[in-house]
Amino acid sequence: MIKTDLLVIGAGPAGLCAAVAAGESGKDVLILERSHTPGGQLVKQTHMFFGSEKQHAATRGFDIASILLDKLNAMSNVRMVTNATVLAAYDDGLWTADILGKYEKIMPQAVVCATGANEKSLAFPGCDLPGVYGAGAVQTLMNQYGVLPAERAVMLGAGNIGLIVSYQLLQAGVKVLAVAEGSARIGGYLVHAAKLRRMGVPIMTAHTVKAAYGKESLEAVTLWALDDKWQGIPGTEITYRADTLCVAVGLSPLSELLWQAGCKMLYVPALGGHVPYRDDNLRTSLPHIFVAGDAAGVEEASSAMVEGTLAGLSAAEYLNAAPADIKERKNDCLSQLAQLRSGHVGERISAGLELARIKEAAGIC
Amino acid sequence: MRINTHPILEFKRGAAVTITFDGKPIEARDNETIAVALHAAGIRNIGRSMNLHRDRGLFCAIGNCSSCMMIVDGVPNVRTCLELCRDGMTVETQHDKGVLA
Amino acid sequence: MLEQTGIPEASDINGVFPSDERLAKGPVAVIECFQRIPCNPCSTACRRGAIEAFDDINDLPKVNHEKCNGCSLCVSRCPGLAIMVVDMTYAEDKALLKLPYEFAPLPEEGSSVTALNRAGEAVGEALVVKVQNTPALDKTPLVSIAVAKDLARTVRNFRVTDDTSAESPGILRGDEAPSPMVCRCNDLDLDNIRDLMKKGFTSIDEIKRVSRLGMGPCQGRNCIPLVLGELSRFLGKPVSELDPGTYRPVVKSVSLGAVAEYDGEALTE
Amino acid sequence: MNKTADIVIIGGGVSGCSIGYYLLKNGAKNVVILERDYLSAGATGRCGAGIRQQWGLELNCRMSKFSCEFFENAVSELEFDGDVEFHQGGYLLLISAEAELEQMKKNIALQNSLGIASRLITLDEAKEIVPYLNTDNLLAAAFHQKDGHLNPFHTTQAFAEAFKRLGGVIETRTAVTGVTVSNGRITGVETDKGTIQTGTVVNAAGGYAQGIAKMAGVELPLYSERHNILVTEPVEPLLAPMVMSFSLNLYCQQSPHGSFVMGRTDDSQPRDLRVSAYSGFPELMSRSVTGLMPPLKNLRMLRQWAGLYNMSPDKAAIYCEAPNVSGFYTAAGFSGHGFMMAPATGQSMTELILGLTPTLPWPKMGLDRFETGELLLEPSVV
Repeated sequence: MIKTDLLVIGAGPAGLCAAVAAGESGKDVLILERSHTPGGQLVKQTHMFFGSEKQHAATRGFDIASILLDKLNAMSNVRMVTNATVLAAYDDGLWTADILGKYEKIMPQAVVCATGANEKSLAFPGCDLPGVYGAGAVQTLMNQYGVLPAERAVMLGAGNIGLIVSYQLLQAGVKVLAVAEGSARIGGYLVHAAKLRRMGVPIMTAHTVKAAYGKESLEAVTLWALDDKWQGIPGTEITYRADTLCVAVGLSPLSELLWQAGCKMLYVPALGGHVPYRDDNLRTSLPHIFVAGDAAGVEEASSAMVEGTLAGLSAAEYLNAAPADIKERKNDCLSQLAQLRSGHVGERISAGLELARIKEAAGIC
Repeated sequence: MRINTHPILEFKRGAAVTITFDGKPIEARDNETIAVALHAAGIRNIGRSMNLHRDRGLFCAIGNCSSCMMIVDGVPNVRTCLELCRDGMTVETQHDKGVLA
Repeated sequence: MLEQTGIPEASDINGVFPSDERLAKGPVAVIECFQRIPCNPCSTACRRGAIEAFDDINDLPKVNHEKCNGCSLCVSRCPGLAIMVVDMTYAEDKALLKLPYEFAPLPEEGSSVTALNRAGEAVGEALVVKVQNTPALDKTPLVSIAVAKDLARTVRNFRVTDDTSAESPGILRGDEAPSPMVCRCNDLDLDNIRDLMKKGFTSIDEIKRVSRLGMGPCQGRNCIPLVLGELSRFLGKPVSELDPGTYRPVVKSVSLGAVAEYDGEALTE
Repeated sequence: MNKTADIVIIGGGVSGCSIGYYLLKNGAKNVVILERDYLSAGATGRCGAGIRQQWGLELNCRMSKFSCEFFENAVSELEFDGDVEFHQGGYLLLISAEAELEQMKKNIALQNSLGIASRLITLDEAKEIVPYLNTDNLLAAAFHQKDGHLNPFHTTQAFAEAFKRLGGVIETRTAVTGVTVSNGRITGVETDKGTIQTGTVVNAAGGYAQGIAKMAGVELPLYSERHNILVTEPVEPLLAPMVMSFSLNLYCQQSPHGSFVMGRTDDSQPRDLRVSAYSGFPELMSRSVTGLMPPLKNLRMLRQWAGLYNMSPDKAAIYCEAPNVSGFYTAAGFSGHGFMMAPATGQSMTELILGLTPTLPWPKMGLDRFETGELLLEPSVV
């Protein structure tokens, strides 16, 4: 049995920031990461981040991961273990984990759940053929391991992930034949779209995949246009000779552990799926469990980092180890988040977050 | 195929190891997963589905799905997107639900 | 339209280009940022205050073209690679475009490349005048290319290699489309799921129990959201009103051997 | 929803659906099953779904033999358009103490006299059935080939579809909120979707049977206990029988799908209707089962859950009409064996309610036994 003041689940942008913020309080922090490398999706991001200086804007994702890890490694009270998957949360307050192949039980005083998100699937004929990947999988292959998926790719989804991974495919030397987006408008940042478009990659809005074909692995992809009821229009089919099809149709929060722990949950489309109710301090309906990053609602990594810091501070406060300037620091986080969410993409997220917010007066706790 | 030149990234390749895939030796690195090493060798069809025996390949790459399960050193249902390569490791395509030794 | 194609309209470009008078005075930054997003490194990068400080992090950059001297410090700081420097005074008939370029290989100085417009189409020749790739640029090299002056508002990219045989996608005929696979763990396709719904299994838990959907090693992460969507359409109810089923331990499969070896309640740390 | 019914069955588990089927088959009319969630949502859908005929009490042997023979023909009898996945790989009961061996010898003699072909086998014979069985702490085993296990959802579904085909009505997602009694007689059932007038209520609410009885003012000597269970990833066939050990308090089977399903009795478990997963279960279960069958060490656990055993004082079922409320019938207290007894439960309750000549020993299984002291103490239970 492992006893710790704070258990942070996930060493992505939110978890690392939470561990750093809480670690400054001097409390024992254990951060468990299921992958064999820390940093979460940050290590696969080759592009410079948006946001402002406080969120490391204009620094590349993998460099941000190094900065955060350096901070974390400098703290003797913060222990990080990779190859460590938290397996379950039980109603007696125990959590179990597979740590380096060993089954362990953990009794934490507080928990920050920063488990991130899962890529959404899309069901279409041939969607299970080898060569059809989640876009994140291709990012892992190329940017973490330096291996190409294959040679000729079609991307499904023109949200930020679809656009960024398409660009990264080009950078790695893969030909990107087309980006298809079901909705009538590009969902990701237009600057991402523009830099892809000027490389000659067509972005086809109101288009989706009709089917993927291949004998043993993907050989061809047929796209078709969608009408305003999202139905395919016969006669508009275009078939590409492609060996790679990336699915980037959104993320859903990885919230299984929060369900198991007994947090009150709700479904918010704008946040990607089921998320926990939380107050302004990112405390869930259970007083000792906090949430940050995509697990709290899918957003950009910049917001995840700020949320991580806020959740880490809140957890320290819960553990009676709040820094003297906690009020200022929390307010700073809140104002950063307000800024990051004030753009046109942010409006939808803000509305979604409002649904999931525990209003103290309403007494959802 | 491995990426040799990249405009942004430098790859820290691990030590060279050899794994065996369905009897054939495959060059791999000790800091990459089995599925990655197979991709680098151009092998993308790495399994069969349980009931319909449909071809399966890497899909999520981070242990969220069940698309990359193979027999590793005799143990079935190993997620090859998570398991790192070790020298001398035996990797086999799994054509059934898996046979426990 | 930019939001549909990713290609800015000529009017968009003209709207952010400086006046002809300013262009005639020398190099100047052009920022093609047409969307309010939370991002401000351009304004903090400029040491001359030529990019006005943002009130709101989502502000569109406003370049004071009179203060801007085209130093290009902001170009490699823009995460969206939306900035270039235009110098219409470079030569009698040539403009110099300083572009961010994040691809390998970088062009050779003095070589000739194909100039591309904002749709990636070849529009002419360009001469590579200068390639900067200092550590300060942090892997966003700046490539200065000389193009015909009348192309200064058209060219925004270039191609080093002479590749890209145009794709000729064909129309697919007589396609046999298998039912889409929904559950990879247990081989359940969309027809299977729809049949079950028609039979009256109209909740995730029921479908799970009768078909083993979501009960394989992926723990339902991939299939349950898909089936929630199907149920929502079938029942005419939003997903928020549907029960996603119970999330049971464990989130990742673990061998009985490893669990069996758990050494009791001994405190490891 | 129907405003009236001749008979209302509370509980859409395998027992309720079986009772409904047998009632209609024997001439009852206008029968409604009420289920607060969906069919099999309670203990039925959470159980190990084994069936054995190796019991120490004659009546248990007879009830389970009836049930087993029913299951063998369930698909055709119920005209089910599917498979109940009845796998008759036998029950291998492991014996690890002398007293247990003596008891088992008596049981087998009894079983054989009732036409159940169980037999005592040596450890070598046991290893022919499960070659990798660790026999270190074992003396012998008992085996009966015709025992086995089923798919509990499909089995319940088969009963439910047959019940509907015979004119029965099933209301799922309908919670009973009250049972009305007037002058000592049942008059109706209140639900969150309205009231049904009826003179007959059958309480087949499994773990919640005591609560339902209370609504009618009936006290039953029952309590519910949390039992844990886990399932593994599927693998190719490896284990034919249901393996059971009374000394280790465990059972373990491999379903035709390939996954292993295993459970273990643990006296520390709460009796407050909680069905949350227990943190201590995985290691206790894994230790016992891998000790007994070492190759399972490489098998991965996928999920754990819990369900309610509805326990009676002597761990045998209660089939009765309430002494103080006429028209209020109960089939409960199965103490972990409700699934396997379901066909017998349907037949027994039908005979009880419709006043038919008993063909099964249910008359001995009433409430009065707790007053007369004629308890049905079954020696062989997990």
